[in-house]
Amino acid sequence: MIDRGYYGGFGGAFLPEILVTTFDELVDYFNDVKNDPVFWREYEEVMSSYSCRPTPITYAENLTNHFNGPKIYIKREDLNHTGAHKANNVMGQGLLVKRMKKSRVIAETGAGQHGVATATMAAKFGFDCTIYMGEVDVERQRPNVFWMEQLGAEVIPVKEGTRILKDAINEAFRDWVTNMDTTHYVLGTACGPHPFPEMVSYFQSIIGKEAREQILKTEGKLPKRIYACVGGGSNAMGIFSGFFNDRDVELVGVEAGGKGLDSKMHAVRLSSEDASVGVAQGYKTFFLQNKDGQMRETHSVAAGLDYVGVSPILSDLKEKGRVRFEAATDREVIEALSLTIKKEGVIPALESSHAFARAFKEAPQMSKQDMILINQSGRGDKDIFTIADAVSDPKWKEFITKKAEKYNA
Amino acid sequence: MIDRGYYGGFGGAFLPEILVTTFDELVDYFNDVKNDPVFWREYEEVMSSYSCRPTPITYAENLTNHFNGPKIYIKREDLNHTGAHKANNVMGQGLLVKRMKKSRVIAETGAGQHGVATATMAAKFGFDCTIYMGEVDVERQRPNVFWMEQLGAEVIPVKEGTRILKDAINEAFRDWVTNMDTTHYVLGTACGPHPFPEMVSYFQSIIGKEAREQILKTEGKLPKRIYACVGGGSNAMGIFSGFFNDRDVELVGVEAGGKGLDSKMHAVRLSSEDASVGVAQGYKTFFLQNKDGQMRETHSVAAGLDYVGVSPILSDLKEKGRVRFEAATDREVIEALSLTIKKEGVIPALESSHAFARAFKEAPQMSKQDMILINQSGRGDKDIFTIADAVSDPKWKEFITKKAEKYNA
Amino acid sequence: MLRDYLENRLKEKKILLMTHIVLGYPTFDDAYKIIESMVEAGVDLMELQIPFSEPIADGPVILQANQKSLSGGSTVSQCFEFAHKVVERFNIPFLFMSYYNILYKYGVSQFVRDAAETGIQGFIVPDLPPEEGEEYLIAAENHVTSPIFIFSPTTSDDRMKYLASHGKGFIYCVARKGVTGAGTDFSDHLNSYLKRSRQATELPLALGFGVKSKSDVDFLKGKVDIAVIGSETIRLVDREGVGAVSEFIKNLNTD
Amino acid sequence: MLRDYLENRLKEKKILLMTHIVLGYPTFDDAYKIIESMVEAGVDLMELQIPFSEPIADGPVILQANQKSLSGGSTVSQCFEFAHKVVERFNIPFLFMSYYNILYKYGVSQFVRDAAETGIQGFIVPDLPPEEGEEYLIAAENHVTSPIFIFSPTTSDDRMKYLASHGKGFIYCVARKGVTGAGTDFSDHLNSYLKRSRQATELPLALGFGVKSKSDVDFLKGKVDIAVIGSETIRLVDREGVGAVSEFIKNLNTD
Ligand SMILES: Cc1ncc(COP(=O)(O)O)c(C=O)c1O
Ligand SMILES: Cc1ncc(COP(=O)(O)O)c(C=O)c1O
Repeated sequence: MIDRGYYGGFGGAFLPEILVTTFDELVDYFNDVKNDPVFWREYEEVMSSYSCRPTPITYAENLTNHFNGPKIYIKREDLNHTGAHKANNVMGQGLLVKRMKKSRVIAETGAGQHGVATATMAAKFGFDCTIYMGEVDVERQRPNVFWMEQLGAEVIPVKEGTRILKDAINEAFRDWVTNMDTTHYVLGTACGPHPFPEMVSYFQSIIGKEAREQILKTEGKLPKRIYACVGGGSNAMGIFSGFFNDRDVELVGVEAGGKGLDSKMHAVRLSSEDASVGVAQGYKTFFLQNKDGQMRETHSVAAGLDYVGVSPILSDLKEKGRVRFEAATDREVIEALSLTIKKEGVIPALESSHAFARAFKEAPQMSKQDMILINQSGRGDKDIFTIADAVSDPKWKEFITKKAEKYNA
Repeated sequence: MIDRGYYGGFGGAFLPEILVTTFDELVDYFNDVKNDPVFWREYEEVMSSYSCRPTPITYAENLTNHFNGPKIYIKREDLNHTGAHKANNVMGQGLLVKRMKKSRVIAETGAGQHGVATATMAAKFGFDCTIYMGEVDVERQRPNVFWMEQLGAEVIPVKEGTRILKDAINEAFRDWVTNMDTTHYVLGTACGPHPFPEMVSYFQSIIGKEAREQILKTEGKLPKRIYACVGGGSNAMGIFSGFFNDRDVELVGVEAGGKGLDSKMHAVRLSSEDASVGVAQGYKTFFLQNKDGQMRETHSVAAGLDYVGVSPILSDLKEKGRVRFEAATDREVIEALSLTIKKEGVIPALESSHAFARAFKEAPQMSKQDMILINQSGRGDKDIFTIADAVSDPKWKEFITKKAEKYNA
Repeated sequence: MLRDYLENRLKEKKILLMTHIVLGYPTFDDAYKIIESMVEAGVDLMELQIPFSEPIADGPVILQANQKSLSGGSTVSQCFEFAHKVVERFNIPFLFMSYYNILYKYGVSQFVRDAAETGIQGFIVPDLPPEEGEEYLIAAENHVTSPIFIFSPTTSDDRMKYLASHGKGFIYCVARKGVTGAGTDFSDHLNSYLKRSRQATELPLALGFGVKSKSDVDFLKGKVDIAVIGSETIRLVDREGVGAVSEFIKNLNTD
Repeated sequence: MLRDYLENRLKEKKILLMTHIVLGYPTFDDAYKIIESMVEAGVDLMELQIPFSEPIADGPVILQANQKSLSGGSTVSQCFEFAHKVVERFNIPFLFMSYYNILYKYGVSQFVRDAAETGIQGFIVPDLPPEEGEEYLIAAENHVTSPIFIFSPTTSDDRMKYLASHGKGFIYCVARKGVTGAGTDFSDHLNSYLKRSRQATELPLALGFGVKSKSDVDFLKGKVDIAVIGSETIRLVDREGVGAVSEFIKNLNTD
C-alpha cells in the first residue's frame, strides 16, 4: 500500500487485500497525471469540446431583488453535457482509464446522474460499462435507467441491503474485486478509499478554478459565502477547493434534511447527532450509523444525496471549521426549487436545490453590499417524476394514467 | 408597411390590417438593433452567461470510424440552456421586448422546446407568458408542458384545426391582434411575416458564426457538407448562414420524411411533390396543401418538424440551388439516434436526428479526406416518452403502469 | 358598381346591413336557406366566406364554421357554383370573403375574373394588404369589381388614406383589436376612430366585429353607413336553427 | 496459542477444516446447533462472523445471511454473549470475523480485549490491512490473540512477507479474485500462488473461497494446512436445514 490519503483523522484505504495492488496501480497513475500539465490540458480540452466548459456563472437578478439581500450568482454545472457536474469526474477518470489501458468501467449510481455520465463516457471512449443501482433508485429514476441502457450500458438493480446508493457501491466493489484486471471502478463522488476522495475532488476542482476567475472578472471581488449541496461531497469539493486559500470566503455545505432532523428520516452526516465516525466502504468518515456500527437507512427527496457517508475531506474541513454545514428539509427544497424556476428560468436538480434553499434562508439577513455564489450542480429535468409528485400535479397524473392505459390496451 | 422582406419570390408580410402598425414598430426596432453593435454584444453576453455559448463542436471519432468515411463533427446546440437552439432566438427576442417596453410574451410551440425556452426567457426577464400548443402536442409532450407551467407560463391547448403546431401559430396570432400593445409574439422559427424569418435567422446566426470559426481553428479548413434538420428552418438557417459565402461548402437541409413520401404521412415541403407555393400564416413559401390551398395534415415522429410551412429564406435557397434538401423517415431517424447515442454518448433530439440520419446515409460514399458537420439542434431527453415508445421498451411501460397504479390507488 | 348601389340604398335607409356566412356551413343547402331568409328580411349586401383551413383573423365561431365546412368536403369550385346560384336568384350584391391563399392557389387574376363573371361584386381578403396585392388590384380593376380594404383602430391617418386609395366599394372598419366574434363596447370611444376613418375617405364605411343587437346598430347610425353582422348569425343558427335568422335580421333592420 | 494448536493438530491430520458461520443466522439457537454438529463432525476451528450492514468482501450467500441476522435484531453484544457460550462449551478455537467498523465503533482495543477475555483466539477483518491496523495490532499483541491476515493471488511476494510479519496464527489465502461464495477452479494453476504463499511465511496456510466438496479438500492436501468452508454450509442450511450439516462435514473430514 503505497499511499493511504488521510485528511486529519479521516480517509484512509480500508481495502480487501485483493484490491491492494489495483489501488497501488491507480495511485501511481493518478500521481502521474496529477503532476503532468499535459494531462490537465487534455482534460480541459475534452471538457470544452465534449461538454461545454467553462460553464458560466449567471447573475440571478430577480432572486437578488426578491430577497433584497446580497447579489446572488449561480455557477451553472447544469449546463454540462448529461446535465450535472458528474461529467467532470467521469471524463477525467475516463482519460485515466485510457492511460491504464483497461477496457471496462463500472459505477454505482443513486440519482442515476452519475450512471448516465459514466455510460456516456463509456460510449464516447468505447469501454464496456456496467452500472450498479439500488432497486429502489431504479424504480424512482427510471428515465435515467432508460438512457443508460440506450447508451449501451448494462444496469444491474441491486436488491441487497437498503437497495439504494450505498448498496450499489458495495456491489460495484464486489464486481471490481473479481474483474480488476480489465475493469476500473469509476466512483462517482469524493468518497471511498484513497485515492478516490482526492482524485474525484481533483477533477471537480475545475468548477472552483473557473468560478473564482469568473467572479473576480465580473465583480472584481470574491463572494462572501458559497453554497453547495453535499451528497458524497464532490460538487462541494469542486467549488470550495477554488476558495480554500481565501479565508474570508465562507463555505457552506448543505446536506439533505429529509423530513427533518427529529424524524430520523434524513441524510445528515455532518450536522446531526445521528452520525458518528466510522469505517465503511473502504474509508473513515462520519456515517449515519447505530451504536453497533450498522449503517442506518437514510432519506432524501433527492436520490443523489441519499447516502450514509460523506467525503473524508469534508469531515476534516468540518472539524477544522473551514466549512460550515447545514441541512435543508425536503419541503424547503421544493419551495426553493419552485422559486428559482419562476424567478430565474433555471431548473436546479433536487440535489442542487438544497444549496439554494439554505442560501435563501440566509440571504435576507445579509447586506446588499455582499455577494454569494450558489453551485447549481445539475439540472432538474431528470427529476420530473419526483417534482411532479412533490407539487402533486393532477395533469401529470392524468397523463401518466392515459399513457399506462394505452400500454395495457 | 415599411418593409416586407422578400427572398426571391418568397416571404412577404400578409398581415391583417390590425397588425400592420405592430409589425412596422417591430421592423423599426429590429432594424435598430441589427445596426447596433452594442446590442449584439449584449446578446452574446446574455448567451454566454445565461446559456453557455459558444457551444462547442465535438469530433465524433467513433462515428467517423464506423462509417469509414469523412471526419464527422457535431455542433452542440443541445448544450444550450433549455436544451436546444431555441434559446438563441428567444433570448434575442427577449432583449428586443425589453427595448420595446412590452410586458407580456406569447408563443406557439410544437415539440414544446420553444415553449419551454420562451417561458424560461419570460421568467428571466420578468414577462407574463402565454404559450399556445396544439392539443395533440400537449398530449405527446406533457413533460414540457409541466415545465412551462412550473416556469410560470400559462399553457393553452389549442383544440382547433389539426391541433398541432400550425394551429398553435394561428391561435397565437389571434391573441396578438387583441393584445399587441402589451404583448410581443415570440415566433419560434424562421417563418411567418417579415421581419420574423430574418429576425429569427439573425439570432440563430450565432450558431454558424461560431461553427465556422471553430472548425477553421480545429481543422484549418471548412467542412465539405453541413447537415441540419428543417422544421420551420431556424436551426438550419442558423448554421448555414455562417457558410453562405463559402461556395464549396454544400448545405443539406433534412426534412421529416415521416412514414415515407408515398404514405403522404410526412412533413416534406421542399423535397416532395405534395407541397406547392402558397400564402398562409402571413408569409409566402412552400406549403403542404391541396389544390384548393387547404393545408394538409403532416406527420413526423419529431413534433418540432411536424409543420406545413417552411422558412421563405430556405424556399429561396432551394430555388437558387444553394441548399440541397432531403428527407429522412421516422425509421431511419430512430436508427440514427440509437447509433449516435451508443457511439458518441450524445442524445440528439428526434428533430436533430434527422440531420444525423441523412449524414449517415451519405457518409459511406464520401472520402476519408472529407469532413462534415452536423448540427445537433437539441437534446433528446425531452423525447423520452416518444423514444421509449419507438424502441418499445418493456421496462418503461412497466414503470409507467406502476406509476399510474400508484396515482389511482 | 358596388359603391353606387350602396349610395343609392343609403338614400332610403339610415344604415345598411351586411351579413356574413361561411359557405358550406352547416351545409350548402342550409347556407342557401339562410341567404334566402336574410334577403327576405331586408339585408342589403352579403359576404360569402370561402372556407380556409387557416383563418387567422377569425375568432372561434367563424373558425369552427370554416373547419366544419371543410371537413364536410367543401371545395372552392363548389363555392363558385353556389355563388353563381345565389347571385342569379337574389337581387343584392354578394362579396367573396376569404384568405389570400384561396385566391393564390386558384390563380389570382383568374379567381377575380371568374368571380366577377359569376356576378360577385367585391372581395374582402383580410390577410392581403395592398402592398402584397398588385396582381389582385389590377385584376379587380380589369374586371370592375371592388377590392374592399380594412381600417382598424391602430391604422394611422396616413395609412387610412393609402388604403382608401386602393379600396373600392366601401371601407371595412374593424371596431376593435382582436378577432371576429368577441364583444365590442359600443360607446363613445369608437367615435374618434370613426371620425378619423370618415376623414380619410369618401368611400362608404362599414363597421364590423361584435355587432350583435339592434342597439349596436342604432348606435352606429349616423356614424357609419353599413353595420356588419358576422359571428352572431352563425351563433344563432347553431343555437336555434336556420329558421331563427329571419326574425333576428328583421329586428335589426327596423328603423 | 492458535498457531501451536494448529501445528499440533496437523501432526494428526493431513489437512484441517475451518468452517464459517454468521452469528444470529438463521437464529442464534440454530447457529448454536450448527456449531454443535460441526464440532461433533470434527471441524478443527471456526470463524464466527459478526454481521455487518456493509459486508463488502462477501458474496450473495454470506451477504444475505448478514442482512437477515441484522434484520432479526442481532447486536454486537449478543454476539459476544453467544461467543462466550460456545467457547465455554466447545473445545476448538473460535475466531471472530467481521468488518472493521464493528471493531471501530466498539473501540478497537476494548473489542480485542473483550474478545480475548471471552476466549476468542483470533480475528479476521477483511477490510483492515496492517497499514490501517496499528491499534488493532497492538491490542492483539497485548491480549495474546491472533490477527489473521489475508493473501490473495494479486498479492506480491514482498507484500506477502509484509503481511506475514504482522499476522499470527495462520494466513488466510483467498483462492481467487472475487468475493466469497463463487466457484473456484481447483486445478494446477493454484499451485504457483500457493507455492509463493508458502515461501513468504512459516505460518500455517488456510485456503478459502469456493471450497465446497471432498474433492476440493483433497486437492488442497499437502498444499495448505487448512481448508475453509464458508458459503457452502450456509447454502446447505438454507436448502436442507441444520440437520444436514453434520454429515456434510463428516464427509469432508474423512481421510
Ligand atoms: C445534480 C447532483 N448534485 C449533487 C449530487 C450529490 O453528489 P456530490 O455530493 O458528490 O456532488 C448528485 C448525485 O447524484 C447530483 O446528481
Ligand atoms: C431540437 C429541435 N430541433 C429542430 C426544431 C425545428 O425547428 P427549426 O427548423 O426552426 O430549427 C425544433 C422545433 O421544436 C427543435 O425542438
